[in-house]
Amino acid sequence: MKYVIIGASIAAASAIEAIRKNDKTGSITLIGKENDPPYCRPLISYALWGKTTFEKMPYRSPLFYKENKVKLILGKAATAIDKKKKTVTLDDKRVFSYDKLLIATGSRPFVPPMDGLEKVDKKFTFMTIDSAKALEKEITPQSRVLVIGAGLIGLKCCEGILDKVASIDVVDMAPRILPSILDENGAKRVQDFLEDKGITFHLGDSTASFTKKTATLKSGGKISFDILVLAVGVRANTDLIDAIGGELNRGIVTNDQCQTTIPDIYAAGDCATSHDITCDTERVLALFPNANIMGEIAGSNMSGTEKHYDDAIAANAIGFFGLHIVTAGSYIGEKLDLSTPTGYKVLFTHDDHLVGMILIGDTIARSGIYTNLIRKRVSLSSLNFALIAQSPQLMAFKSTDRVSMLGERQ
Amino acid sequence: MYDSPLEGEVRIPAGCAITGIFSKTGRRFSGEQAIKSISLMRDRSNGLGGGFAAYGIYPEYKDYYAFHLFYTDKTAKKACEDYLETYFDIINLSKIPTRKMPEITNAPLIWRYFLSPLKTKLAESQLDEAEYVSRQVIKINSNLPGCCIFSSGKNMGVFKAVGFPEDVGRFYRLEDYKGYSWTVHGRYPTNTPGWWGGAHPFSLLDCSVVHNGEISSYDANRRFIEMFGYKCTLQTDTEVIAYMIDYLHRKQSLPYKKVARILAAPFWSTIDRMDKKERDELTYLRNNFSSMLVTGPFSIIVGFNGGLMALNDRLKLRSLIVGQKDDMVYMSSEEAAIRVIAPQLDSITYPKGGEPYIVTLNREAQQQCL
Amino acid sequence: MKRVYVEENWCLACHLCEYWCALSNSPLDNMVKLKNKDIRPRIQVEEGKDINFAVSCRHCTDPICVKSCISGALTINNGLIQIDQSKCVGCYTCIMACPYGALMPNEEGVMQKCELCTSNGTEPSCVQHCPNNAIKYEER
Amino acid sequence: MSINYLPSEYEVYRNQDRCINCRVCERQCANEVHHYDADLKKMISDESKCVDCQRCVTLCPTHALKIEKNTNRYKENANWSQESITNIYRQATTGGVLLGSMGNPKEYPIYWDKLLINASQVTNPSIDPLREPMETRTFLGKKDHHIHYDKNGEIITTNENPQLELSTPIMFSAMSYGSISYNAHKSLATASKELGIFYNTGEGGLHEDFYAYGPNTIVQVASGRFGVEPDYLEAGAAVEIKIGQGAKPGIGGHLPGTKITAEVSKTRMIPQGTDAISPAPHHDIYSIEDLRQLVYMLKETTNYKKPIIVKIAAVHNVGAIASGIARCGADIIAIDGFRGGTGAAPARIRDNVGIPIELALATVDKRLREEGIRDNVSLVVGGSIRSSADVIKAIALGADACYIATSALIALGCHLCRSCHQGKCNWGIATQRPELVKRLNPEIGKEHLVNLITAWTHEIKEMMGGMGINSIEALRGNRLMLRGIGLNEKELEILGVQHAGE
Repeated sequence: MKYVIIGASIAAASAIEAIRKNDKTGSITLIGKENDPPYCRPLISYALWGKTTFEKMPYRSPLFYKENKVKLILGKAATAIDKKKKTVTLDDKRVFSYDKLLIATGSRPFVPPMDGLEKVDKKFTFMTIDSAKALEKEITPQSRVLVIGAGLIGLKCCEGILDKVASIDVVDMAPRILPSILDENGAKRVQDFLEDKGITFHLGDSTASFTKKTATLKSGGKISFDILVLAVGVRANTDLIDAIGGELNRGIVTNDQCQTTIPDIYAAGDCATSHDITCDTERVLALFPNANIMGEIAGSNMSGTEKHYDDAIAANAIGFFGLHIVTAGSYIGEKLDLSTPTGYKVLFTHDDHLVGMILIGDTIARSGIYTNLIRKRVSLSSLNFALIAQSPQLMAFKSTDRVSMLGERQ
Repeated sequence: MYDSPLEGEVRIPAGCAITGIFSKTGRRFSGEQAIKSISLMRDRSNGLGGGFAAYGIYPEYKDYYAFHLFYTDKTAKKACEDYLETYFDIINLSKIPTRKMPEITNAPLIWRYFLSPLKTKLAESQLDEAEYVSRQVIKINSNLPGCCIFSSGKNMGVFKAVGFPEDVGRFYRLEDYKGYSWTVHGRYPTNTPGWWGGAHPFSLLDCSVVHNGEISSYDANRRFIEMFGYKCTLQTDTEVIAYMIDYLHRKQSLPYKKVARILAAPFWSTIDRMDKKERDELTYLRNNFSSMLVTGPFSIIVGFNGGLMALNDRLKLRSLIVGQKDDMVYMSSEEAAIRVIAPQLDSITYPKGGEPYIVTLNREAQQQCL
Repeated sequence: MKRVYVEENWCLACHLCEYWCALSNSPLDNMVKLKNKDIRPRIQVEEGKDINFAVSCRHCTDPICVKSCISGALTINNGLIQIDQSKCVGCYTCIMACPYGALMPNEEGVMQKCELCTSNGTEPSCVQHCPNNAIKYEER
Repeated sequence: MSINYLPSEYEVYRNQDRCINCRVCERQCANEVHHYDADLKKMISDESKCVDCQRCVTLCPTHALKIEKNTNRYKENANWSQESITNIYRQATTGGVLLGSMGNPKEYPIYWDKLLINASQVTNPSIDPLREPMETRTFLGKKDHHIHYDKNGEIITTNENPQLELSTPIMFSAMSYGSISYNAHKSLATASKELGIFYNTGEGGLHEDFYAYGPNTIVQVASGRFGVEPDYLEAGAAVEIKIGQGAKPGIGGHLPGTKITAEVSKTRMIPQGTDAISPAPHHDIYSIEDLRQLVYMLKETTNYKKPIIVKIAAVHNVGAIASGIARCGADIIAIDGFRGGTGAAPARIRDNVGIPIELALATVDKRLREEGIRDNVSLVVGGSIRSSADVIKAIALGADACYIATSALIALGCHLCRSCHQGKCNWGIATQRPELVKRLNPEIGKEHLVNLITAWTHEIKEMMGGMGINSIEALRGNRLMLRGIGLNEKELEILGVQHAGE
């Protein structure tokens, strides 16, 4: 059996583990565009912030690839797939044939066309180790940094560099920060906190044009900067599948076994869609755990053990300067605000299920208990919701359920 | 007459030597062999007591009870004889012949009576003859001062005294008596007033016991057996063992073999492993007669009309050997004490703890001797 | 694999397990030295009206915390889920993921969890010191 | 605080250097002695509520606690002890009867401690229990006086009367479900089963969960008749008629309604929350003839398959009473000495009525032997048997077996604070409050009871071996194995033992 994986990503790593559980002998080839073996992209901001180092970052030790007999081809991009011949061609013209192919190409920064952007020489995206290293090299205590995009990437970047630079301005078209995970009030809390830390926000606004060191806003205001970080958004890397007619929907469409619409080709991670049970829709869940799980599902299905991904949800934990945010699911249905001065907390329930939550600050403790309610679609009438709503706790479950959860004597 | 207290007023732990000699064919022989055997074990005695029991020695009076009595003085004798007269028909009475010798001193008056219960008195007592006689014996021994009936069986007799057993034998001229069964006891009291009545064998009716050992269950056994009309006046192991044997054999009509299974009962662990029938029986006996279990070291030879039984405590904490030669069976504390009278034995056995060795007269012999 | 289980009928909510956990996972050699410290035990008692029980890591066979760990600090080694605190970046994704709420940050904001006292070389301290055998360490 | 103020009986000493405010004392004290004071930022105590049950001391992880008797003293008075004065204050304020629990705590002679055990030297050997079998199996019940033979001359081996077989001569005596907790009962039941001995329901009936342990259960019929019905009698291995109890001879029982929970009421067959009052006498027993009738009524209901035990308190005329009972068909007589425990009794009665079990036992055993009827019954004695040595001495005096209750409760955690009647037992024993009951895990309870009896049995074997006795029946009534120490002629005479040195 010949397995080929395109994209040295987390999904790739977990796929390799899953494949090797079933198939000890088949050949595994891992092709990666970057020069680094799989690592977790969200770590790059922590590296800049000093919570970890680029050395510690690789997701698996070199030994892992040796032990699992994986052929690593790094720094080379796959340029084409021949679905008939079942081959993959690299930019160096090398051709690899596969029996099972996994696309784990992730996503890339999306930079919209902006007037005069080409005049800016010190501009960076913030996604890969390389981009982070490049940025790190340029910033000085005098640098005035302008970040376009108040999303996860942009703000994590801010956290990473704030104490290394003179100032940070953040511009976003959206009226609030972290629009993808926070509601208005939540966003306000975080924004206030970040402003206290010294970050300046320009929201509901966007850059009309650039000169070398100045950005002019639609609102008319001007922001002078030394370094520009572009963190507007990301796009899934779907070209390879697109080229051979695979179905797309902002990402590569996959079923619950991570199969694409093309035989023997699987997709996992940020480049692929999965079925979000909280809103019953196919969507790209560009999140670390999701990539990890999809990789595993794909890997086992590729190597002959049928596995289904039937509890996909969006679930995210992120923090800025020690202020922690946990969010999950969809913000639909009935909204329950249980916030306190020290902690923000809203729960979303929809026909007897918890479908979404936003927790900020000290309300996040044991929040996995909530996440589990969402992921496992636990019927709220089967437990004491009033109690569990106050704080996540197992006490709220029926004794029998709890006993089996905590492991009853066989 | 005695400055130290009488036997029975204090309890006396003792060591001892015992021998038993028996002819299965009922051949009657003198006491010399018994004397010879016991004298070899002189260092097991200390001169403070010795005695013999002989069976088949009074063939001419075998239908009468032969009472052997010690009297401290004439008044005691007078009182006792008056008493006997009122309950028994005395057909013969005489001094028991003895030999004057320096080794034996302080002899009391020693008399022998052949008698049978007065029919009228027996009838009004509503008791069987044996019970009637045994009660009278116990009554006299416990109530009449200065009297001691130390032998009360039919066609048998006990001879005992303070002294070394071989001397006691000669003192009583045992060479003149002929019996088919002899037991002898040499005593080693560790502290004693050494009273004649306290010497062994101890007997009631025809059941006599010689014993070597010191039992730890004494008071449990005594307090139990005394519920049934016995009175342990001597406070000796031998006495209480004799009473228990009498009770179980005569009153509960248990054969000697089963009597032994009560006195030296098998361990529960052994009983639990037995087949149901035996297990049920032994469980029943151990439970119902639990207070008759004898613990602590003992080896006894029980004499009775027509047989002998040798028995060890269940741990066999005392030596006891049985040898056979032709129709003769020898039992003794020491093998040497058997070899000295029967050098060539057909067989020799060492009875296991708690397992009785019983020998009885063969059929023809029973006709002539009993 | 032997795991820690709680018998809720016998848990008295005395909270001694928490103190012994805190002590055993600290460099301290005597309970008295916990005086004036706010303890951060890896086992936590939930107290109800007439039901109490202590919760610590279940050491799931298919642990979602490990799958969610972005730094690779959480690993599963023959059933035992361990954390390499030097790798942890404190992103709290494991807190978001654990269905039992069995992970929590230590004083430095680095994650900690029950590792069955494997580092202390004895039976789990909470089990040893439960006064009512409400916490068991056994195969199930 | 008016003149009613009584100084607290105890003082709680908390070593603040050691206290880490873990609050385990606060959580574990049902009397609410301890609490954390947020202002002072430390634990403080309200000593007036302390009963000295030692629960907090035991659980404190830093051993910061110590309970001591309050040293505050009224003026020295050899006649008017502080206790007598305090009790008068109490009664003057309440007008009520003083209640107490567990056994008589007063300084009466303890004869067990004035009896010494014999050992073999030279003339007969001691026996090594590690190398030789050492037997403690005991049968209780009326013995057959005459062996019967079938027509083949075989012994008929079925006893005329039912027997109880014990692996060791110790049983757990009557403690009712209600006076003690479900978990305490479960501990006793499971331990008895494992040990091959018996426990006793007391007058509380038998909880349905425990019918499974029937073969190791003695079911009691007391004056209140609580829980008595055919199934109940059928379930037990033996039936005990309770006439009296050592802790409160001559009076009945009173279990407050607060302890009659749903389960207890179901088991006792009385309404929930109502006081359970057992009358002083059985209203169908006003004479020995009546007792005989009840005995035979119970034998009839149980087809003569269960031994009938009659339990009495040790009182002045106990010898004659026992003789009467032995002749009225009872298989076993249980005698309870005045140091026996109770869940609640008027303190004056507990402390002043009845006699020591040692004297009662000696008298009864002697009397029954004099009458030649000792074997008509087995004798079981209780009333503070505190150790294996007490058991040995009781058996040597003439008992067949011993009943223990206080010792068993202590094994379960009881610290003898003697506050059972308050129903707030911090050890989960003498209480029905669920949160307290669960403090006694029957797994641990059973283990401790089994350990205790096993340990005692080992010691009994050791002492028997020392006496050269290798089966317990050879010790029964074997008073030569005992000597008195520091006893007067009369006491020695009653106990039927010689003085040490004789």
